[in-house]
Amino acid sequence: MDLRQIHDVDARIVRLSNIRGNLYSMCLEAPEIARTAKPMQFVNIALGDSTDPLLRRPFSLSGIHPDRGTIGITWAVVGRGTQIMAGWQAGRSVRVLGPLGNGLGIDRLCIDHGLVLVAGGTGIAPLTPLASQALEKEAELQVFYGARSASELLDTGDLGAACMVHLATEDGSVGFGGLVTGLLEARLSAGALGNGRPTVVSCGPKPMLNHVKQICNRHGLPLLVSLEARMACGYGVCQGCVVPRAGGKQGYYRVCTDGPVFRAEDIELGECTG
Amino acid sequence: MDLRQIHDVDARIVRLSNIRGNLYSMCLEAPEIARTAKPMQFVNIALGDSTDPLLRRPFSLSGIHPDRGTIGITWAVVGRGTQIMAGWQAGRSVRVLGPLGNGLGIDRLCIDHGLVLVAGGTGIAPLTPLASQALEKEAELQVFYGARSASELLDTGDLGAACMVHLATEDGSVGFGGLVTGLLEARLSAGALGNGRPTVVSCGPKPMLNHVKQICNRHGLPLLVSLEARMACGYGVCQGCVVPRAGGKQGYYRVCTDGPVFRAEDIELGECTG
Amino acid sequence: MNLSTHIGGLALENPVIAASGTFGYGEEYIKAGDVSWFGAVSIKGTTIAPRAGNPPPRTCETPSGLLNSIGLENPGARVVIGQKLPWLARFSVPIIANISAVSCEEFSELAGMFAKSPHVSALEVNVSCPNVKAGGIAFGTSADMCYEATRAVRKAWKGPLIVKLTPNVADMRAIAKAAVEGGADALSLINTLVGMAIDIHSMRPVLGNITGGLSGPAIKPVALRCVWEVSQAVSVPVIGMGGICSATDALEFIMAGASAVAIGTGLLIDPELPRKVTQGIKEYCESRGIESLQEIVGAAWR
Amino acid sequence: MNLSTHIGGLALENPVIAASGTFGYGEEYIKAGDVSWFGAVSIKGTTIAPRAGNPPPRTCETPSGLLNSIGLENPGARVVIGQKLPWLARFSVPIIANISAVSCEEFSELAGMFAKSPHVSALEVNVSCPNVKAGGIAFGTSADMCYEATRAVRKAWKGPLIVKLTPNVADMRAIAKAAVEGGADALSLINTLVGMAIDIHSMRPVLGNITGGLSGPAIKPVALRCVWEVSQAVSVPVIGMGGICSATDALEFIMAGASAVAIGTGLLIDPELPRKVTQGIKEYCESRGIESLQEIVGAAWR
Ligand SMILES: Cc1cc2nc3c(=O)[nH]c(=O)nc-3n(C[C@H](O)[C@H](O)[C@H](O)COP(=O)(O)OP(=O)(O)OC[C@H]3O[C@@H](n4cnc5c(N)ncnc54)[C@H](O)[C@@H]3O)c2cc1C
Ligand SMILES: Cc1cc2nc3c(=O)[nH]c(=O)nc-3n(C[C@H](O)[C@H](O)[C@H](O)COP(=O)(O)OP(=O)(O)OC[C@H]3O[C@@H](n4cnc5c(N)ncnc54)[C@H](O)[C@@H]3O)c2cc1C
Ligand SMILES: Cc1cc2nc3c(=O)[nH]c(=O)nc-3n(C[C@H](O)[C@H](O)[C@H](O)COP(=O)(O)O)c2cc1C
Ligand SMILES: Cc1cc2nc3c(=O)[nH]c(=O)nc-3n(C[C@H](O)[C@H](O)[C@H](O)COP(=O)(O)O)c2cc1C
Ligand code: FES
Ligand code: FES
Repeated sequence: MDLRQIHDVDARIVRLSNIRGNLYSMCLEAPEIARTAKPMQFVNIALGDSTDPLLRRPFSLSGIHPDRGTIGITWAVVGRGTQIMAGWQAGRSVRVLGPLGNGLGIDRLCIDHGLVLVAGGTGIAPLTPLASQALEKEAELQVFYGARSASELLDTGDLGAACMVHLATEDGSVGFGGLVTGLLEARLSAGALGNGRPTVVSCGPKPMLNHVKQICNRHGLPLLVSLEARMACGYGVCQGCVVPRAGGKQGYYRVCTDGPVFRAEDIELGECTG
Repeated sequence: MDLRQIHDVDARIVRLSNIRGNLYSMCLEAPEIARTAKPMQFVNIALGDSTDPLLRRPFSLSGIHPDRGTIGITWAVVGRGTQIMAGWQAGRSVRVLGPLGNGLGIDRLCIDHGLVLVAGGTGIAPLTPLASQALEKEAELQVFYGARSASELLDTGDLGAACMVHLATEDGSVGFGGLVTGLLEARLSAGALGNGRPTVVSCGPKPMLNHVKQICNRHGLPLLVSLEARMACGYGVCQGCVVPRAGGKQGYYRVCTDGPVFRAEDIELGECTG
Repeated sequence: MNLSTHIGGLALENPVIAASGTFGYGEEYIKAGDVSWFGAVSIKGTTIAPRAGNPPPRTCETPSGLLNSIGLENPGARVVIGQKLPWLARFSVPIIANISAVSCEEFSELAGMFAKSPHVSALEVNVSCPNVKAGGIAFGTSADMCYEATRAVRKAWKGPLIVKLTPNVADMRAIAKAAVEGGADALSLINTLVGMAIDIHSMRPVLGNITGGLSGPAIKPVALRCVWEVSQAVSVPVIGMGGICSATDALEFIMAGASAVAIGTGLLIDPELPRKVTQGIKEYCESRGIESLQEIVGAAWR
Repeated sequence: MNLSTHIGGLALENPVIAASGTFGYGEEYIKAGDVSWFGAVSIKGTTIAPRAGNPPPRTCETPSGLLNSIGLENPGARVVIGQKLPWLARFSVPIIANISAVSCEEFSELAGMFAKSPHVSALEVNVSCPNVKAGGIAFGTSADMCYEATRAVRKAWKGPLIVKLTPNVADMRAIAKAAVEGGADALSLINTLVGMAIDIHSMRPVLGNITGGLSGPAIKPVALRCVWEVSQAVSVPVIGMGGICSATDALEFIMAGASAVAIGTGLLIDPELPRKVTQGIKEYCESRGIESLQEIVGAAWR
């Protein structure tokens, strides 16, 4: 009886590119992972044979292509591990453990009531596969996406043609001038969603998530958030990546297996670390 | 007052090549080191920013070119550090500390009485700069050089044309069939050196050095040997790289600063480690 | 090549054990790795009452090491015995129950509870947890307290009894001997070293609990020395652990005197490590004509 | 930006010290590095009689660490005082004499010898060497012995007195307090952890002396925890060390409570590290408007 759903794959880098500045993306040949991965799941990437750095690094899937047998990740260089990865080249193999986390599928609810994605910065990357699936299943979809300036917005590809993408930049260089949460609030107050009660899914920096939560509370919208935390194992055995339960409940959830996607009301967002 | 004779240089790799099998050589731009380095000195090469592996790795200079401002090293891949180095490419910079060790110059004695070099395996590499200097200063020079088979002999370049190079291979594929020490013994016994009392300098595996020592004792020839030892610092501060003193003397010499070249009678060869 | 070994009355087909706290109760592990490569598994440290554990951040990477301050998060002995063990037992791998307590009475009570489970092959008494305030490591730093805790468990538990020691002491041999006198059939070493990290930007400790336990390759030299010392000082078998990430690491521990080895941090990085380590040990032995693992246990001092 | 600091009566222009045993007596170091970047230098551990040290191999690399079993090779106090110190004194950097002995009488005698040298700015009493059979670490693992050794030195030496502690104990605070009661003006921590390595090919310990002292980045989390604990438990300044290889590492120690830091293993890898660390500390402070090092000593717990 093989119970394994998580695979440790020797994945060849098909393509690796520097999007701009400290942002990179790569496409990996990992058919076992691509076959079963759901949007918002992540993988844990080994950095090499050295024991320093010791741990793998977690990255959300920004592309899932079961047909081609490939997955994509998009990352920002913020430390040693992400720097090492930036030095890799197409053709080399890397060990990738995945798919990890609960992920999110497009269910009846989304299809009937629609989906609103709210992304800040690189938070757009993991939402891309979800958006693709929503479009495939013909769920109504709106995307709110904010960054500091036009030059920091990631390319949203075909999304713009297929659905409404509301852009916000803090410096006003493109779209709404201000935070994406400001834009969201403005549109909701203007009744942009009509009478629907779409599910909101948000991914981005913690202050943004907190703000989105307040907005959704105000407008009575169900909210799912994708969290990050320091992870040692990424597959649920160490209990290192916890976030406090909300609503007076004792104890913690593990971001890696109970999440990374949580219903906003289940967790104490204010105390998330990472 | 700057007392520094040892430089930590950010050296550009000018050329790196795989000689064959696990053998590599590279040429480094390190004018400060090339300017003052003596034959048989070595450098300590940093492997990168990771703390695993932690220590630098010591390598003898197989080329010293003050005019071009370059030095050369030749190495065999035997572990993680040498493997990492084999993956480097021309153009990248590496941190190189040197020149280290006592080294050896061609003095009056060598010029008057001649020089015999005895090398085993990759031990030929550090002897090459010494041979070049001897030829420059017109000292009489003979080279004994052995390896397992013809394919394992390193190219001795212009040496063959300029002086006598006696080759030995264990499988008899080139030159004398057997160990280089057998060849040395045979030639000495045949009176190949006439009445001279040349200095013998030897570099290679410990059993070979031990054997050369016996032969030189028998023939009354002065012998200098180049040693290796596990080194932590390579510049004399840690006292980690010791070899016992010979002749009933208490205590140890440091291979990195008292050596790596020793008069054979000063050290307890049988107890060398490394 | 015979890989079987004995741990104080417990026979293992293979010397590789899942270290406590890095395998949970198997539920998540089985999705990523194959439990049958383990000679035995040690479950997450269990206490009588459920514990929520320490506030995050709970982990921090250090040079070749990992700091953790999980704080014995566990659902309590009743849930473990009633739900976790029966589920885990289906894999037919010997289960070592790792237990933690703040008093001898509690240890005795816990042992009694586990004694009633048909699924426990051995008890591992954790007198070395650095991440809980009361009890924990205190039992492991005093020979007298270690003796008392072991005796308390010994009275309530007839099966193989393992005591897990801390390296945070001046003389491990004294503590080890006390555990054996108290009735230990085997010793596990080492638990983590107490360490910490500071974030120079916030100027505060990184871990929510301030200090944590240091594990991983960084501590391997210390762990090997402990196994070397203790295995020569006592006559019971030793389970060696601390930084094992390869067959070579495992062989070092075995030669230092360990009859079995456990993998902790290594499991977090590579769920397939038990297979790689087992196969590597086998290959090493076969290439040298070593027919039984027992031939090389303690080879470095025998 | 004012980098100056105080170590029990000894004023340093800069908080970066050369750790004992990785700087020798300066003779070799000055060929590769610039001594003036040190706030002070601690010389190789010195004994009354010359010592040849332990048989090789004496070093072994481990994951992010270094094992050494030098065994206090030194030419003896007479040669050190008569030849090494007068030579080293020319660089006008405060000299800390690191001393080691097997009895309180010897400690007292050594202190008396160094008291006659005009070149010694402070004594560092090494009650923590893991590489010698008699004495050495034993003094550092018992509060009573540590107190006695410190008192013996205190009586024979009036200047700044530093006691260097070992982390190989269950409770460093108790030992630290004993040293302060015995008369220590400052504490150095940590010395190395006891460790070992085994060569699986020869099936023997790698080091000639079997065990050795583990230093380098691997032990940094343990060292930081020791500094954090001890600096809050005593009122004398602490010199922090253990794995410092960058300004960030040094800042972690300072925030944990160290008034100065020492670099050991890091010097072996990079003779220019003292300059890099000093400059890095300065840049960090200046970029945050920190005007004096003292503002951030112990910042993580104050
Ligand atoms: C489920 C999950 C999905 C993620 N998806 C992405 C992604 O798609 N793209 C992307 O760029 N990044 C993603 N991250 C964050 C990414 O894992 C970290 O940026 C990376 O591990 C940092 O490694 P490093 O060695 O470069 O940095 P380090 O040197 O380890 O640390 C640099 C800085 O990053 C912080 N950091 C380290 N680890 C984490 C972590 N796990 N979470 C948050 N902060 C951390 C540190 O506190 C430090 O400030 C994700 C994290 C999680 C947990
Ligand atoms: C003064 C000196 C000059 C040297 N010159 C050369 C040279 O010109 N070319 C060359 O190929 N090698 C030379 N060496 C040896 C070289 O330094 C080692 O092969 C190298 O450090 C191994 O690094 P590693 O990480 O690949 O191996 P490791 O993984 O560290 O070890 C692999 C194997 O090599 C052995 N080893 C490790 N370090 C040393 C050492 N310092 N001396 C001897 N054995 C060691 C280990 O015991 C082990 O068996 C020299 C060594 C010294 C001391
Ligand atoms: C995340 C984590 C949790 C741990 N929890 C426990 C525990 O509950 N009980 C216990 O006895 N040891 C616990 N340990 C210690 C390990 O079992 C092991 O003794 C130690 O980590 C050294 O081995 P390693 O270096 O292979 O990890 C834990 C270790 C880690 C890393
Ligand atoms: C090669 C070597 C020799 C040492 N010799 C001594 C010594 O003679 N006296 C002493 O007090 N500490 C000695 N130490 C310990 C260091 O001074 C320091 O306390 C320890 O190595 C931790 O710091 P580090 O990680 O920066 O090396 C030695 C350390 C090394 C690596
Ligand atoms: S990272 Fe280990 S449980 Fe989540
Ligand atoms: S390697 Fe440090 S003294 Fe020779």
